[in-house]
Amino acid sequence: QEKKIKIGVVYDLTGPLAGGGSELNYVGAKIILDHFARTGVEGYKIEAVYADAQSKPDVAINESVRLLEQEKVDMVLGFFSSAQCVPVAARVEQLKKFMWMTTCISSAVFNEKGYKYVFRPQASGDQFGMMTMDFIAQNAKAKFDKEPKDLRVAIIHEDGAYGVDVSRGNEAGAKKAGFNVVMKEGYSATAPDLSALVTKLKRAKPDVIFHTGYNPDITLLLRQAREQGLKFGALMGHGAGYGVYEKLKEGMGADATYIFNTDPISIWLANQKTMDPKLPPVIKMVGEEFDKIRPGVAIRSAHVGIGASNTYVFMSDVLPRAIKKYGGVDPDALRKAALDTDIPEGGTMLGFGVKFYGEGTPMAGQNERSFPVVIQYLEDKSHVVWPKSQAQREAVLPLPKGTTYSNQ
Amino acid sequence: MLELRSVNAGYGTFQALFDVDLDVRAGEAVGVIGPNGAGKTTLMRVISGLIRPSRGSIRMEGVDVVATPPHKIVSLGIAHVPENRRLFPQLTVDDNLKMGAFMKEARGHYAERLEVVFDLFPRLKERRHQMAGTMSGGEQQMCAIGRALMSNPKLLLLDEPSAGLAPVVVQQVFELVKRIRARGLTVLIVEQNVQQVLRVVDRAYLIEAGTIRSSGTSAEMLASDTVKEAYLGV
Amino acid sequence: MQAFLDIFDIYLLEAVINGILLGGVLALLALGLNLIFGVIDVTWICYAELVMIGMYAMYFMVQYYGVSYFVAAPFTILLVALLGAALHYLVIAPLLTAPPINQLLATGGVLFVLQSFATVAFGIDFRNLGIRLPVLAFGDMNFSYARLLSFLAALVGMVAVYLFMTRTFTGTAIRAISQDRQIMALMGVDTKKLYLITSALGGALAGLAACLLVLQYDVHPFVGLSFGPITFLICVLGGLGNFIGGFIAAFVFAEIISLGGLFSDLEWGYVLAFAFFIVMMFIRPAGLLARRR
Amino acid sequence: MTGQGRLAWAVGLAALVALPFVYRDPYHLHILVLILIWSFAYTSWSMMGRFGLVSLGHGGFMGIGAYVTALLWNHLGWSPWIGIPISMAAAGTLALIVGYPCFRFRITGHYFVLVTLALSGIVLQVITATRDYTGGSLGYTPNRASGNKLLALQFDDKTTWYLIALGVWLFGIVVWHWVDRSMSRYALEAISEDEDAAAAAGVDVTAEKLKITLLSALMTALAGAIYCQYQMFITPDTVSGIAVSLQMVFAAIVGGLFVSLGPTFGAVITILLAESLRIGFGTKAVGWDNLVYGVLLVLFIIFLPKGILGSVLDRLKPQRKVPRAHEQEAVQIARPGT
Amino acid sequence: MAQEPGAARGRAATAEGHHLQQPVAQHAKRRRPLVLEVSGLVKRFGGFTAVNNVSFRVDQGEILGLIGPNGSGKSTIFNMLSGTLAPTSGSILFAGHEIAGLAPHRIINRGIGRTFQIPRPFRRLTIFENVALAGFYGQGRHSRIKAEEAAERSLAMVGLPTDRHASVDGLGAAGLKKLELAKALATAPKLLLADESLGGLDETEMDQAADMLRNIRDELGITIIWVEHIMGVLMRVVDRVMVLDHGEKISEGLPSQVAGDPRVIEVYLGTDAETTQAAAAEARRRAGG
Ligand SMILES: Nc1ncnc2c1ncn2[C@@H]1O[C@H](COP(=O)(O)OP(=O)(O)OP(=O)(O)O)[C@@H](O)[C@H]1O
Ligand SMILES: Nc1ncnc2c1ncn2[C@@H]1O[C@H](COP(=O)(O)OP(=O)(O)OP(=O)(O)O)[C@@H](O)[C@H]1O
Ligand SMILES: [Mg+2]
Ligand SMILES: [Mg+2]
Repeated sequence: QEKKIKIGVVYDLTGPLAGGGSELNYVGAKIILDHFARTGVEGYKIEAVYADAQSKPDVAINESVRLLEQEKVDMVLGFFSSAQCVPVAARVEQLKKFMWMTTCISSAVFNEKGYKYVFRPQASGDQFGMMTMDFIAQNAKAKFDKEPKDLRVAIIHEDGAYGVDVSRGNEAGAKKAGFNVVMKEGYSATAPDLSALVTKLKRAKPDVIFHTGYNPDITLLLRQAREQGLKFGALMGHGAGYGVYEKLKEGMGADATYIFNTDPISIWLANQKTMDPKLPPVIKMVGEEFDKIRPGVAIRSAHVGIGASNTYVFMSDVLPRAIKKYGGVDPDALRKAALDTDIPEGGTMLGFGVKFYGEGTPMAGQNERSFPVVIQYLEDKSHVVWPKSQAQREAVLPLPKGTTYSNQ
Repeated sequence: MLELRSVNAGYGTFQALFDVDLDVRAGEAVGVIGPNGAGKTTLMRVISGLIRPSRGSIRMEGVDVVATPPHKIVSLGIAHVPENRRLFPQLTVDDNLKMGAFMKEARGHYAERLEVVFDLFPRLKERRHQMAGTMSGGEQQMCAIGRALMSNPKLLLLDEPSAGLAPVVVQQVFELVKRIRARGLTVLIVEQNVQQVLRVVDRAYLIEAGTIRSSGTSAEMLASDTVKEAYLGV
Repeated sequence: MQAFLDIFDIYLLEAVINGILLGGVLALLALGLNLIFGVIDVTWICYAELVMIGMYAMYFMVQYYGVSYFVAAPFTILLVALLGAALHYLVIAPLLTAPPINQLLATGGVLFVLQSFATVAFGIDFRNLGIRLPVLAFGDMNFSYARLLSFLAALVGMVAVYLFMTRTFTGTAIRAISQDRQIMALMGVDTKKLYLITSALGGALAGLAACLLVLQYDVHPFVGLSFGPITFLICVLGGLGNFIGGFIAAFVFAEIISLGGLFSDLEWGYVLAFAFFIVMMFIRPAGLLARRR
Repeated sequence: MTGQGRLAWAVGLAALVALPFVYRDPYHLHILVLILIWSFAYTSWSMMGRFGLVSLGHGGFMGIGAYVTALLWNHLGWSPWIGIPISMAAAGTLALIVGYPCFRFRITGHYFVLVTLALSGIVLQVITATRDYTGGSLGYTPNRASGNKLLALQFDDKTTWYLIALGVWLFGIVVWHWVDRSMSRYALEAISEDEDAAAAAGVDVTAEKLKITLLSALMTALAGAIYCQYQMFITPDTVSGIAVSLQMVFAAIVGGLFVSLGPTFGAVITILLAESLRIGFGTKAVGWDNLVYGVLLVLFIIFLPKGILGSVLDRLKPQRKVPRAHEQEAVQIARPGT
Repeated sequence: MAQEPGAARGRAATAEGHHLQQPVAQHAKRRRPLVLEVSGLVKRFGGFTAVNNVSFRVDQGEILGLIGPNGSGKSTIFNMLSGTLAPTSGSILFAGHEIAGLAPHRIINRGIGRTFQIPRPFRRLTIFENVALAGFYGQGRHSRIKAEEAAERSLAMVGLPTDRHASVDGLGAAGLKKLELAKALATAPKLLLADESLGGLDETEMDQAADMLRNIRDELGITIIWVEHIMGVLMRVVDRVMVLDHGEKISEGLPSQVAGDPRVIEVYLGTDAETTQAAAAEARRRAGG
């Protein structure tokens, strides 16, 4: 019998999350999977079975169960939304199957759950929130000329898993930095009107707004903010909708400039000098494949890289080890291989390294070496501005005088 | 004016009219009498196009009614006051009357016709802004007749116009029939109230179980044994 | 006391005004639905999805083919009007004699179809017209032109539809048709034609709403979900078929959403609006403006 | 029920009970469990729906059933055995609070549909807004039981769940038949046609409507709670809100509202159709599955207005003694142009 | 009549379902107890007064004719007596109890049955179910078996088939009127409100229906208020007539008296007065003879 590994891949190809980035994740993962399908891994054929979770958790559950029990896949991979990861991870663990999440960044997925078969190389949401706060904290004095306690920050977020998680990180970070949190509020991503939120923001007069949202709500918020004359010093976005510059640009035109975004670094921006030399050609390949699928995109979305890089880690590192060292692709072999992972910083296309928290720790299964970066959109390009180690240029902070939202 | 030849009609598989022949000449008032369920209402419906005959021909002043689409039949000059009034209950009396003048030809004379109708039924003028559905049974009947008159018809089909009306009003309605005729309008009237109807019409048909049993002038009908036996139960 | 003063500031006024402007948007949406749902008593659950299709039409004409906004708008209105007529012809007409719930469900199926059609045809991306109208500023308060425009359109549309419905023969016939369809022929009304006219008119109003909404919102296949339910509630709150009532109800709703959102989380604004709706239903079952019996 | 009918039921039931012991494919069992739970929910809805009480508030009742049970378990440690009755009571209370004025003030037809629509909107928004307790749109997971599985009503084993779901479903069918044979059915049919006339026959319209609403809400809440215990995960969108309500109405109508197995049939059809279309089209033709699904639903409703099962049964015995409810179109007096 | 109408538990006897079988004593014509006493009844619709300060009484076992021009408020009075509408003001004492403003089902349970001017059958139920429903709920939901018995009796009484499967759709105008009556009878009323029970019937059927009403009174001892425009028949049957105009009572008395009242002739009877008087006279002759 021929040796093969069958991988169930679940992302959202329809529904609101699809446009929020899930579909781009899917594209990235698929490019890598197709790449390995051509070569095979250690004599194993790679067969991927794709499924659409339709942006609905119950569909994600059904599809995962179907892939595992009907299609008899050896493992599931993918997942964009934490609202799906939470229940699916529980199911998979219960079935003692292997799960590799490429995205799903909510810390709630792992927190104290004690999973054995569930792994996530991606940074968790609260890390995103902490990262932006850290960035402002380090720059408050220099750029805003304010003591931390005088710096007014507002935290707003869509109330899905992702937004809530990031906002928790924001809040923790703000507390650590000693900022004056003047407002913290969630809202539903499908709300037809955010003007009340904008009015509240106006009243709160924040220096920095930390926002987590998906696409229609970001444009709606910023459009209504412009229309209602909301002014601030800086806008910190956190992945998801903020990761898709095309859409920001389309909705806001020139006002999209100077916006910050925290995300795993886009693989095309990552510092290739400090990177494992094996990787740049892969990045190039992903880029070329992506351009074939989506010609004419100005900034290749970071989401593609997330899907690609995190899938690549599994295919190039974990899977070969499972086959060679643990003799196969059964869940236990994969699990042991995953636990052995030890990739140093610079060892992935996203720049960070990979090592999983071990069993018995609160975040077992989470990558302890991952981190996002802060980028800023300037002249239709994204530039890494934080952390220092990855920074490509100095951040423009606060918003220059004369720009639409500037409170100068 | 109106000419029915071996008309057959019914509902679904149920046949209600069998080979009905009937003539109405211009300026005439013709009555149709018969027991419950005889097919009188069906006869009226088939003339005004609410149901189509399965066989037979209907001509109005030479025009083939069967070939005319239902909503064009009014334009031939046929107005139908249906059984149980069938007003638009949530529209005001005014709007109900307006609907009566919907036809292109009638719209121009809307104000005139309204005068005529209010003249006939002052009660309607008093209540012109009331919802038709909340009016008393008799008021509704007036409104239904008024609505039919709005289209300035040549032939008026009245299906049990006296049902539910107070005796004075019943007399008024029959007066009205006379008056309408005086203006040259032709009337075909279905009634339970045989004695009374035979006093106002020129001729009458007796219909039973979907077929015309007999016909004749009112005097003949009043004297007729068939009518007495079949209808008056004497 | 202090807390009370705190909320009684310029921002409150701004929220009130924003409420009014949002009300304009909602009123515009409610207008066509009120015609279809309230007057001829046919339920188009997928009404907001027609608006969505209209928004896509605007997007493609303006963004893709570079047609000017003012040229594209009439085309969109026409297109959605045709869509409305087609919806009637294909889905409603066969169900006219069926219980109303079946119409509701069939159009619910159409909602599905339109959403997934948009997904298949236009993809899941959010699209933005990229037209950004200027802002009117009064001191600390700002008003969006896009919303002022919707407001005006809603006002003009409401008056026009109201006059049409009450003053013309066709308007009266439209109001009559749901009450006794069979008898319409006796009035010389071609019911088929009348239904088509009304459906096209309802569609045209949806198209008009689309033209103005696209200035404020991104288009995506699910945009209808944000507006659909609330538009229905507005029609009912105003009294089905009552255009003035619907107009006012839209503002009442918008104010509740806007002010509720100012004082608490945004959701509570909606909870409040929905609860208000239920309570009003009990107090004035026939709509805001109905005379008490 | 005829002797033959009884026999058919008995054989059918025996087969259903035996099924998981013979056929063990977990995914198929999973789908079956879902079908049974949703069938029960749809049956509960149809108890009202068949009498013209078209409620879009059932998403709310289901949400309350699911969330109250889960919240009590997680926050207070109350076993679902206590939590489920409490959640049902909560849904029932809400049904009474909204139903009483509705029925008292004669809110019927479209108006009733929309009042109940607002109700499920409220429940959805409240669950979302109280995100500190309910997890908001992130969804909510009942804690895994550390101790007694039975006490926690948590089972890993699909067969157990299948049998539980089967039991609950059967309960729903039995209640349906019980209502169908009661005098209340006459009253409700009468009410659905003409409230004034029903009242003039002595029927306490408000009370009769409230009774059936309460019953229906209680059962729907139970369905929500069972769904939550089985899936061990709920989000506002999967157990509450307008979409869920619409889904119930859809399935019940597609299956056939006026026969006891109609809603069940509707669940089978809609769930299998959705699953197989999604699997069939897969990721190759994104969005097409829903397109086809929508088109099929529209076609079903236009061409089989009595629902699939209703139409089939009609075909089988053309001479039914009484035309019931909406089956009988209003006597068509005339159809212009035909 | 075994039950004293003034008794607090006025419904008890009828609730037992024996009521229909107890023939009333024919001789108890004088000093009959009062069943209904209406005083100062008013109903306004917005600014319009449909019923204006109407008072009247109805004795046990009599048939009261209620006539008046169209829109004079007859159906509105019926609606208030049966609870379909709440009076704006005024009192309605039924068997000694105030019932103004009570819910319809409560009033029916106390013993007032009504028919509708335009028949309102439940088309989704069979004929039998229609009547059994009224029997069950109209008699306080006691026993299904008794309700079905009452249904059978009522159907037989009005001359409709007692076949359990017959559909309402098979009924013509006359049949529907009979069904209305059967439904009202099945609720075992003490007072029956009959609204234009003859509309749409032919003359033979009218006479039959009138006889039926009289039988109902004679055999079951049910008091009746009857609204009808067909004077010839009405006047032959009723004991007493009350005339309304513009919501006000303008005349009341024996049929012959009323038929001779100039005001009644003017607003209501017109030239029909002669026929009416003749009918009333004949009725008196028959009764007297
Ligand atoms: N809509 C309908 N569907 C089926 N059968 C009908 C319908 N309308 C009438 N019928 C039947 O057709 C026959 C003739 O009815 P029609 O109404 O014409 O009688 P009619 O002479 O007007 O009686 P009435 O004096 O009671 O008004 C009757 O047997 C009746 O039952
Ligand atoms: N809901 C209502 N709103 C306004 N006016 C009403 C309402 N209901 C009845 N009316 C009016 O009250 C008056 C009395 O009506 P009612 O039905 O009692 O008359 P009626 O004596 O039964 O007449 P008929 O003999 O014609 O049946 C009528 O003028 C009617 O228009
Ligand atoms: Mg007739
Ligand atoms: Mg009356």
